[in-house]
Amino acid sequence: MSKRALGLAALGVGSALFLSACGGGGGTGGGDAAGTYDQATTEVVNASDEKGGTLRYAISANIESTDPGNTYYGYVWNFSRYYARTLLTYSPEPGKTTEPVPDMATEMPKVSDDGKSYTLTLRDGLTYEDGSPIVAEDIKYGIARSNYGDDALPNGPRYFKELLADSDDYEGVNADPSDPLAGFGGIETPDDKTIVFHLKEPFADFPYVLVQPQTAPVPAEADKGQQYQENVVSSGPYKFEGGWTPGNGLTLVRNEEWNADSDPIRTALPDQITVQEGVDQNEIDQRLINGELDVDLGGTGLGPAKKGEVLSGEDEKARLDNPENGSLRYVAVNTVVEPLDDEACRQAIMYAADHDSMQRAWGGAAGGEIPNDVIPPQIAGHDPDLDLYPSKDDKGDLDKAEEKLKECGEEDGFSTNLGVRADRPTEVAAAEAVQQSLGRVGIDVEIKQFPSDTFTNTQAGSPDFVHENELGLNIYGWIPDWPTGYGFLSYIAHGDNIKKAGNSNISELDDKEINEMLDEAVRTEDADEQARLYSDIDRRIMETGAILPIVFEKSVLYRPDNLTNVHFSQGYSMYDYMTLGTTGS
Amino acid sequence: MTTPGNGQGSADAAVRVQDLCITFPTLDGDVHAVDGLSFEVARGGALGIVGESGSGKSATSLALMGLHRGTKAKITGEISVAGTDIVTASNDRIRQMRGNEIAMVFQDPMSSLHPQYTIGDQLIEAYRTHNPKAAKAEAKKRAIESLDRVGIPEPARRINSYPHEFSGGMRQRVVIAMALMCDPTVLLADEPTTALDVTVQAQILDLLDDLRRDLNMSLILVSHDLAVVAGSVDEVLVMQKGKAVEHGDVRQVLSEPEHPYTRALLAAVPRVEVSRAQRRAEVRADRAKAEGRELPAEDAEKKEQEKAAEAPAGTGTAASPAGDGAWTPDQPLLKAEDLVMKFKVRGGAFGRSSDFFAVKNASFELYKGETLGIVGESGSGKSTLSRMVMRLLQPTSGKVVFEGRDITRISERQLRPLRRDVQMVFQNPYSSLNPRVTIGDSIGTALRVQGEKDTKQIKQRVQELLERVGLEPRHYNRFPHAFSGGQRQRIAIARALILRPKLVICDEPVSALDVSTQDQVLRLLSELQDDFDLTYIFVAHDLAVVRQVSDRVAVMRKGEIVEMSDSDSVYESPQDEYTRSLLNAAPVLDPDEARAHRAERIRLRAEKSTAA
Amino acid sequence: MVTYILRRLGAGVLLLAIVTLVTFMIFYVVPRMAGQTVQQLATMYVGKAPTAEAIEATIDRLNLDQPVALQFWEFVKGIFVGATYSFGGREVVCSAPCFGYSFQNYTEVFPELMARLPITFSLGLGAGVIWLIGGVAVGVISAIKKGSIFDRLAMGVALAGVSLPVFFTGLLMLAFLVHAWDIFETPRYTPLAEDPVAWMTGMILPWLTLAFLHAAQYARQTRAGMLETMGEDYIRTARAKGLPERKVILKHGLRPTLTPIVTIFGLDIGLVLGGAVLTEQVYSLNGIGRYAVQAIISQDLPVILGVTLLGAFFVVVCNLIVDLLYAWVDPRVRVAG
Amino acid sequence: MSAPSHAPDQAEETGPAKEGWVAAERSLRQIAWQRFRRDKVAMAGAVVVVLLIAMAVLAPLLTRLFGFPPNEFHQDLMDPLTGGALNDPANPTSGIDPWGGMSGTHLLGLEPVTGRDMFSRIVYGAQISLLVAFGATVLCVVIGTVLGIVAGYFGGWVDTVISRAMDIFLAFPLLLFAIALAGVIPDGAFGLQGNGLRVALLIFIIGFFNWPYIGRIVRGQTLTLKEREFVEAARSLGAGNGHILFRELLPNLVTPILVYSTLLIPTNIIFEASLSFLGVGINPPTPSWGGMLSNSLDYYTTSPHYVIIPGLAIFITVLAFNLFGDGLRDAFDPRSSD
Repeated sequence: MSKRALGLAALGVGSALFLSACGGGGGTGGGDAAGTYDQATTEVVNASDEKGGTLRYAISANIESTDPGNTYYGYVWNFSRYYARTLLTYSPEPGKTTEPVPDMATEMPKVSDDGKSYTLTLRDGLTYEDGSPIVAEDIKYGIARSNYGDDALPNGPRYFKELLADSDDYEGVNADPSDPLAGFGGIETPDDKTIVFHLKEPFADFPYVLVQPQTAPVPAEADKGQQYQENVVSSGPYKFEGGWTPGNGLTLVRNEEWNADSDPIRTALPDQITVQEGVDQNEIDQRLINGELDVDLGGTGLGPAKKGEVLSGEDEKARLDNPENGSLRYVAVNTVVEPLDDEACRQAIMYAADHDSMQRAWGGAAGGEIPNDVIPPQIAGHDPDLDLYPSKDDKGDLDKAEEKLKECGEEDGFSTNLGVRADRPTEVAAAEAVQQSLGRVGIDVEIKQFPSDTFTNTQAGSPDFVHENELGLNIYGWIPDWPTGYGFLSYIAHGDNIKKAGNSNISELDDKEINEMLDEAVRTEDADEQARLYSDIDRRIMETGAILPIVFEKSVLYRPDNLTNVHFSQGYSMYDYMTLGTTGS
Repeated sequence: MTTPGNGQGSADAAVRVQDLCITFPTLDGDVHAVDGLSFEVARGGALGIVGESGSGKSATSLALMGLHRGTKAKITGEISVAGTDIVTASNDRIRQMRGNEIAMVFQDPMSSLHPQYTIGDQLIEAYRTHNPKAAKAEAKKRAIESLDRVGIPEPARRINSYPHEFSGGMRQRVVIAMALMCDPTVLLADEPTTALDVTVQAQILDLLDDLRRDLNMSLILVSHDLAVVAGSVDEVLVMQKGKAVEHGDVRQVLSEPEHPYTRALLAAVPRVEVSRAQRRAEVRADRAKAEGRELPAEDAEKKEQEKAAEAPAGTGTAASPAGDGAWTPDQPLLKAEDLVMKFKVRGGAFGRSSDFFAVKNASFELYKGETLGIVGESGSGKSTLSRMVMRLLQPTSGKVVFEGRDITRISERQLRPLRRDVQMVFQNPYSSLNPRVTIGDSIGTALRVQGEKDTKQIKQRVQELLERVGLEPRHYNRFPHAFSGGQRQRIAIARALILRPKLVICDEPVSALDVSTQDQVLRLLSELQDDFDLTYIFVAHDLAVVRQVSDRVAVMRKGEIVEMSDSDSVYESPQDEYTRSLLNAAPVLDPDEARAHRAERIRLRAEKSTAA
Repeated sequence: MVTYILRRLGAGVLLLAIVTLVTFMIFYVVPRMAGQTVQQLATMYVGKAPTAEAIEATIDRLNLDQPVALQFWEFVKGIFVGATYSFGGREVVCSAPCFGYSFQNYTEVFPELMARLPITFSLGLGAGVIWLIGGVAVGVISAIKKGSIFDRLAMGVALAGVSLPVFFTGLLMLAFLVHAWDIFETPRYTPLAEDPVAWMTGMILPWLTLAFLHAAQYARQTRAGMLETMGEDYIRTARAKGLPERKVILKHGLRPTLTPIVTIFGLDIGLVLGGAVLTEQVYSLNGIGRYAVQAIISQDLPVILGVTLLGAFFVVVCNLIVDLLYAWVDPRVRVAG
Repeated sequence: MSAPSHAPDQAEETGPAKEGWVAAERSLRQIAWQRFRRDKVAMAGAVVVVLLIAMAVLAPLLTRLFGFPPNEFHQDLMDPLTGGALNDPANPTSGIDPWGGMSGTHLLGLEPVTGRDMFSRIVYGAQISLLVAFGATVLCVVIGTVLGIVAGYFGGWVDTVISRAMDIFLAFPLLLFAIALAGVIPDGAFGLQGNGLRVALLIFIIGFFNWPYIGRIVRGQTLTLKEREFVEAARSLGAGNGHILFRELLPNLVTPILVYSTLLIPTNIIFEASLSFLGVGINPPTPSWGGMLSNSLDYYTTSPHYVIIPGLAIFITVLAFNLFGDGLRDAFDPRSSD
């Protein structure tokens, strides 16, 4: 289970996110249009089945890619469902939004007795925007192009390549132009309606993999490699108008060939959907408040400027939702760079850190909760009672810290470097807070800034670079690709997942005990037993001091009055875009 | 006050100035540029205003045009031009008067025309400003006439040319043509020829004289040079420090000056008819007289002069103890053989380059103790030639032989010792002294460059020399700005002499100086030649100056030596036509002679045009 | 005149060639001198899955391991005949003029630049008109009324103008005029052809911000130039002709003053057209400058290179236009050339 | 410098000629100083410049007297939710102070979130701003002077090459280039680390791209000076190129170089601020004005002072240097009428 080459979660300004529900009553909401504070976190606000209008999105960066096969951002996984249907998807029902439910599939997959094959059947009436039928082989093709070969699409995850059997020699869709799928034995399509996945080993989390947009169908003749993003052939209720290039915005119009009866997920209320790219965050926020915009596509919520303003006004506050988005922000404490190779030195950092200060840097209570462990509350294994490094008012325990320093032979403190993404003000602020609080016990921290686009590939994610530049600390964040203990921990804490480049186990934590427990947990079928194991791992990670948690992050989402059917999807960590409608424009 | 016509102005006076005072406020308090000036110019009359720089003559001429308005100048007194009171008239009235009733010709024709408009535009504009109803075609016709009148060939075609397409003399003609566009009552010419060569100067002066007579204009000719105004005006007014020191009929003022300043001024004007021998005799006599009288001011010079008296005052090819190697003093000290300086000039439609000869096959010999004068107009190659001799420029071909040794192609390093023997005095003392270096350092540089290390020794020698050229040792640490032009030229001379050279090349050493200062510097050079046994090459455009200092004279034109002989014969019986025209063009102090020259010039020109 | 034009043209082309070379060297050679390895360079293009094989494939595809001269040659060739990048069996054609291909966005750089050009042009040309006219007018009036209250006030404001960074004025305008007091709407770009009024209202703040800085500079320069020109002999000549003062100033004084201003204008407008980085950044206008900043943040070298080249191109072209204008305005240049 | 207090020797004043009433009796620098002193605005600029430099140099002392260590957090004074300064630090629900917490203890208020003392950060920010601006200016002057003087003096192909190089530099979209370059240089390059590298990089980039401004002026002046006869005079005395360049020409270039480098400093300050604003400046937590402005974007609704104060600091500094430089230039301008 351990040889996953890929799968680092790209934590953008908007992030990918998959987490389990934290409960809360379902039911469709009533109340006035404005709703109440945090209402959409647990129920549907402003329910309506009114069709028509234009749903207006905007995003401060550029859309990563519109290609469902070439994306790792949660907002694209959420949004791309408008035009790219997947086999399974997260339930649109409040309270169940982390549960996979069938989309193109008629029902949840049938698992073979050995747990190694998953069989799904496609619904009737599935068509592309040109009216041609969607066949099972197109789904197989979509998975092939995004996972296999040197020229596989670079941005998406590669779980299929990891998990599927009989495909190790397959070199991708471009290897043999006459038969792109020759040699790809991991997926079987006995007829146009049936698709069978063959796994190397049993993998209980496989339905979560089928939620990923790589299971969207792609007709082989339409594939243009990475440039397929310019005009994705629609399988959903909307299709591209005028194509897309990064930064120039996107317009979706109704796909008349879409058959509503074949689709239990999408309500397809708006007539048209527009996305504006590269709009300044303050500007997005202002337009949301002015009613000139419906949704911030990135899904990370208001920027700091508007957040402060809106949070302090009672009236406006009612339009806010403040859900935890399932991500852990933390300082990766490297276990190789001296003197942090000594556990006691790392524990000194754990004690010295001022959690109150770091939380403030993250925007206070609205920005996130102060964690005492690694696994977020939504995921089985989280232990609310764990508190290994207690301190008054979360300000840190300096006496204990100095004790630990003495223990590791650095009673006068030591110097190390802290890597941070330069273009993320919040992380830089947190870095300053870390620097400030560690300075109290003589740990001298120098902040090094790097561009966020190369941070994971070349700097923090390259152990060689980390060692060479003595980056003892790095500010990082983690959102699991799906909301289970395994999904959360394997990439940041399993020793086998330390990679030469693009490494997300930045702490280089290679603890025999943790590795073994993780391997054991993923083989365990019993949920309680699994939870107990994850709990132990959680505790052990905290003991090693390799991860200094900053916050379990929370978003501050603004819910304009004219947006209908708003509810927060824990699965995507943002509003569920498929149900949204608008009364404005 | 010797102003005739003072008080009661004649009724038909074109210009009447009464008790004019012009004051400029400056950092050091008010400066009275003009102080109580009065004069009158009759219709058709001509007045020359003469004075050295700072005499207030230019301020006066600007005030006559009302151009002082908008500056800081304060004016009192009365100015009346063609019946208009300039001091009190409205701006609008003055504007109507300018160019219409009184027109002006400025000193520098290179900068007084707008570079971005054709001359036609500028002429037509002058006419239509005062005749707004005139049709453009009419104005253009007039402009062509006017250009024709001032002697611009093919006026109908050249009217579309830009100023930069004309030579300096031609530009001045254009400026005059512009002044004539509205038939002004008064033509005011402020140093109209100062920037021009002597032959062109003569042409312009002839033109002004001609126009005045033809058009019955009043002419006010402002100049620093008495000789320039002599032949062109009826009356002359001499100004000094803002005051009129003498005013009267031109003949009378020039022949029987009353005021000592006028006398001094006249005496200082170099006269082309005075020969080298006369001049030397005069200088020596003055020197002896000064020595005898023991003027305290010249105390400094005394010792040197005594020393000089001991030395044999050699003239001509006097023998000298110097001499090394194969060279003997009876051979030429310097020999120039077929010197050529060629430049490539890019031009033409396809960037073809053509050769331009700055100097073409110039040869001469120079003996020890002798002075060779090189005379010519701008662009004649005289400066280039002198710089080639200095090896400041590398000749394209030819040979320079100094003391029997060919120095044409020797390296900069080999040249350095030679620098001891050949030195140069430059034209402009304002630019030949580094403003950021003390004069002591400036002079001492030569010693240092030549390897002298002892600072004390250097200082002592510099100070000695400073005394010798008429300055004081305590000036050693001052910067050049503290000195007047004449003093600076003395410093420059000291710098040239510090290495005790055998040959000194003087490139227009006095042309940037006022006449009286000029005279003093020339005297100094002459004394030094005696004292230090120097050989001079004296380059100048001024015929009179060259004659006075030179044993032999070479006349250059367009890079070629057209005539070379001993100076008296060049001046008294010139062989070359160009030399004759030069001599003819040289301004002379005697008004009658000036007119005779003018008549001769007109005759020659007529001859030429019929021949062509 | 023809020779003159040809020579200026030739000089411009040469200048572009050198700029291309130097830019290329700086982005492809300097980082290596500073210690970056080919592998590190390649990870910038490899996407989010930097496996060793993927990095090697990227190095191979982009010729990163080839000599720099060859890489440069490939780049230059691309500008004229286009380039083809191969991804396994699939080929991506970057048609001429190929300014490079962004391996982060999977787009050709050139069309991306062209798509953003109207925004930068709207910004630059609009602001240019404002600052040229405004600056020159203020400068002339100040020069004529030297020492007057207007002069002092105008020059005071102008000095403040050159001392205010664009991003500060921009921020202030945004914070107060737009957000706090709601006087202007947030600047945004609407194509001129689509809605001229929206185009104007959307661009007015960026125009003012950008123009203020330059107008201040131009006013100072015009004033100084005007004062100098008004001391020239030919102005005295013009006055001596009896020309009315207005004509002396506007006809004889202004023209020579304008010639150097036009030169500076050419340079400035050229620079702005290559991306008014700060203004676009402050107002979030998706012009060339912001594109460049985004590319720089994400270390997308082909885009950076492309933008720099385009910028240099505009500078060179504007200079060329100015040179030609100059020859027209000032007859002396035609000969001297 | 000599200071002749009396009129020069009157050797020639006996004759009718006098040099006239315009004769320069005081040195150019004395006249300039006199003019400068009368220029009240320029004097004000000069005073501010001196104060600013003093402020940067004495930053540790100033902050000890009037502020706090620049990196010290005061989060107890801040509202945890919005990051703004609390009206009443004792009461966490007292709302945000619109003045950003300005008071007798915190003269210029507090930085949002961290609560760091703005006064101290502004004072320390001056260090970086001035250090980079001065350093870059010195680099500009060194490169510009050497290349300008060489181009102007030697002429010919040397001049052509250098002049073209200047054209090329002016043709570059500077700012873009600078941020791009600052981005591609990794930490640890050229043996430098952290802020040492950042400062060196900023100085290098700004200096390297702005030298043509000085270069052009020096070249132009050299061309004019070269025509002056004293250069020829020096050559005729046997002086070599070295002597002429450094002993004869350079002293004459000092004044224009001084004047124009004074005017280059504000340009460089803005350049540095722009780079910091675009995020390629100095590393946190070291304060820099441009960096503060850039951060302030996120807090302009709750803490407007955070936008205004660093902006004003840049503005005042640049303005003061501009006034000072303008005054110097006017004072040294021989064309000035009085």
